[in-house]
Amino acid sequence: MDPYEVEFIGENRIVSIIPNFTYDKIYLICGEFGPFRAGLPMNVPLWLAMMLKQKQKCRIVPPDWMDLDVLENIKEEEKRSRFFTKMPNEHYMVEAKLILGAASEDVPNAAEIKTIIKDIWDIRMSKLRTSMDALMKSGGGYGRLDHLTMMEINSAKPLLPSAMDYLLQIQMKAQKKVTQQSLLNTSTFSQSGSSQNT
Amino acid sequence: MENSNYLSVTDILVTNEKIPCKFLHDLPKMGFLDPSAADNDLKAGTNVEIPLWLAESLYSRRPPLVSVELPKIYKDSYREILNADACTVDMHKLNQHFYELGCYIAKHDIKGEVANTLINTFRQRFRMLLSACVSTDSVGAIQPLSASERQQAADAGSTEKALATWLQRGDSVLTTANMVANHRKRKRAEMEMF
Amino acid sequence: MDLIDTNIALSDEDDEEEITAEVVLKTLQSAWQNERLAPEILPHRNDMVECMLGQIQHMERNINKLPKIDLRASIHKMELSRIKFIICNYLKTRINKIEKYCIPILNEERQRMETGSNYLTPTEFKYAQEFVMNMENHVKTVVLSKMPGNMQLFEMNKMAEHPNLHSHVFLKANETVTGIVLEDLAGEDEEIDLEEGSQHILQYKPIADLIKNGKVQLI
Amino acid sequence: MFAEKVIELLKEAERNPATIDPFNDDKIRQILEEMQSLFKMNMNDANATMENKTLWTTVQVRHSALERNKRCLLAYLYNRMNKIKTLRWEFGSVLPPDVRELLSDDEYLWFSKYSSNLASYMRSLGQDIGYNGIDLTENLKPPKSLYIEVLCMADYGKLELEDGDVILLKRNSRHFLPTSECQTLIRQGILKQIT
Repeated sequence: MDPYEVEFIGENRIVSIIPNFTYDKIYLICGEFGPFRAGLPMNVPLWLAMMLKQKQKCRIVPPDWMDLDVLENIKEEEKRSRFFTKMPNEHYMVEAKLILGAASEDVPNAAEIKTIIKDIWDIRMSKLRTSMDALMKSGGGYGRLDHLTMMEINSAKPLLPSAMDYLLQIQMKAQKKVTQQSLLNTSTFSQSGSSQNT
Repeated sequence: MENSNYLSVTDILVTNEKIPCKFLHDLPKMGFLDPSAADNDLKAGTNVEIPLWLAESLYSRRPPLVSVELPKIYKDSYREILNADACTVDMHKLNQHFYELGCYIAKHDIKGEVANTLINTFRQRFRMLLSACVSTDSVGAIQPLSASERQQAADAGSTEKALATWLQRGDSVLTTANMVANHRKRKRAEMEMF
Repeated sequence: MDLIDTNIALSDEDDEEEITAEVVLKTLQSAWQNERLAPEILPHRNDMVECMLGQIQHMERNINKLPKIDLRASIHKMELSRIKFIICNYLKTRINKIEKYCIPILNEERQRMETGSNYLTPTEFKYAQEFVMNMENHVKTVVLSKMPGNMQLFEMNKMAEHPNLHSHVFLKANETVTGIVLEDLAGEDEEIDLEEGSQHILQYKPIADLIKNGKVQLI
Repeated sequence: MFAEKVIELLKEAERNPATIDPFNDDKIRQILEEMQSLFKMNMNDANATMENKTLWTTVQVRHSALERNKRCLLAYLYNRMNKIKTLRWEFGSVLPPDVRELLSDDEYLWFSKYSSNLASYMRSLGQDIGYNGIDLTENLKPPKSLYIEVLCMADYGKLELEDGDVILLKRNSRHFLPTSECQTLIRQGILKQIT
């Protein structure tokens, strides 16, 4: 998938905004949102939040996790742990990129937050590469990847699955025939064995 | 694998590689298959290098018309190098279709060592693919890869690039379709030649 | 103003169940995601597609009643174009697979039709048939008919391209599933459990049915 | 060696994976001739196997070569068909003359049949509920905004928008248009999105 398609999926997440206009509830196919009360926080899908922000119709309320202390902890833990730690949400990078891109003035310490999120991303990406290599070395047939977000998983495509496919193909084509052949050999041996018995 | 390879150009090119065979029967009028002989006929027992597709087809006849020998790159001395450190080998020089050809050859290797070498080699070299797709010196990183490894590294490279673009910029831009753009480019190049 | 009916009656022969447009959209989105990521063609969800198309149509009519620069109109239009993207991409992904694997898909579909468990919509089926026929005619005219007599056959089995069911996919378990057997070529099969919410990369084949019954989601 | 011409043909096609080359009529004719002559030799030798049994192996070698030639020719055609499909999705149902002339007459016929099969499939979409069909060559990317700014790359002429407005697309003119209505023109290289 294209990163923009993953972003598209992530844009369905609900975020909080403060509209600067007042309006009735809106009935969308993906659910009902509103009523819009100027100055009062409310929930909308991320794509709608971005659209309203572009039209300067709202401020974005930064998600709880977009906070220096919280992120500092995540980063420390990510560094410490051999495994992937659980991220604040499945689309943290999409949320971060969109909100910090279009509404950095709504996020306190936006510049620092941007840096620290990028640090976390980089730590996780390099961990991902190490674990991909480990997976291939250890067998390359199966892997468990809890806590990886969709954008991170997407970054391993097509390399990891295609390398696993390729490895399996070599095994099937090269090894299987050998097994078949060695089976043939064993059966010949047992035949000769049985002929000795008679 | 199911028979999905019939129309694959890659498989056709792989099966075009020449491999050493020994003919087990006389072949009248086929002397030209052996460039070193002037005879009109090919005699049983002759060793000749023929394309893999022909070898496969003649080997599968009952009784087989040829026996297939291991090409030297799958023999002990090469396998030792590969098993020691596969990442030092320049596959492009050794054989671009090292793995694919090896898969065909493996069945003629009763001991099954070729299969193991192929598997180990690919597992070891996976880290070369990982670094090729982020390397700044992409030419240097791609150079020693086999054709299929290059393809995988190139695909991974385009993911890497798409992700980098996504991280850097805002909206996705609608662009000209691929073939359209390439035909335009080609047309321009052709016009500039005149 | 209420622009949509939030409750949609999906007539499914005898039992009529009411589901909301929101649920239909969610189902469609997950069908799209699975179709994008699965190697083989999945059972069609034409019910969801048509239901969404109906919603879009209804909504578009209502939007036209709103003033052009109305904020609500833009919001609805944006949502509609998001849904249209999913529908188009979903249908196009299916068409691409139908073309690529046309011969085995048609063969399997003919068997499935006997049991009423078809994967293709009637129009997709028609499209596939025509596609294979055109391909066969083309290669016959251009080369096969000019070959020596015993070479002229259009060999369906050889021309067939098959999806690689052994290819590896990423998935997330929607509910806990136990006892998935991972085949090992050396004969040492391994059994794993997929706990709810856990994520894995494994071969498509052993989990193909779990995708079709919604127990896992490809990611 | 047998079946060498056909390899040249395939290698030629591999060299430009992103464009389509002119249909190589001449080489295909040569390959078909090679097949006919292999077949003729085989007929003769097959008849002679009564006296000389060893000829049978020779016949099998030639038969393998015939099969190989057949496979390669089919692969050549098949790979071109895939490219021609892409042409339909990217250029639309009318090909520019310079692209059209790269196809053989039979291929162009195949293109037209492919195109009309696709068109009738797309027309059938949603018909049960009163749609005039859905164009699957549109909505290719996740939507980001309803309107975009575009630069016109060619003298295209008039474009009528859904709301009835008519605009004139001239080379180097700039417009602010509904995304949904200029996607196809962007894909065809007539408009370019400005960012």
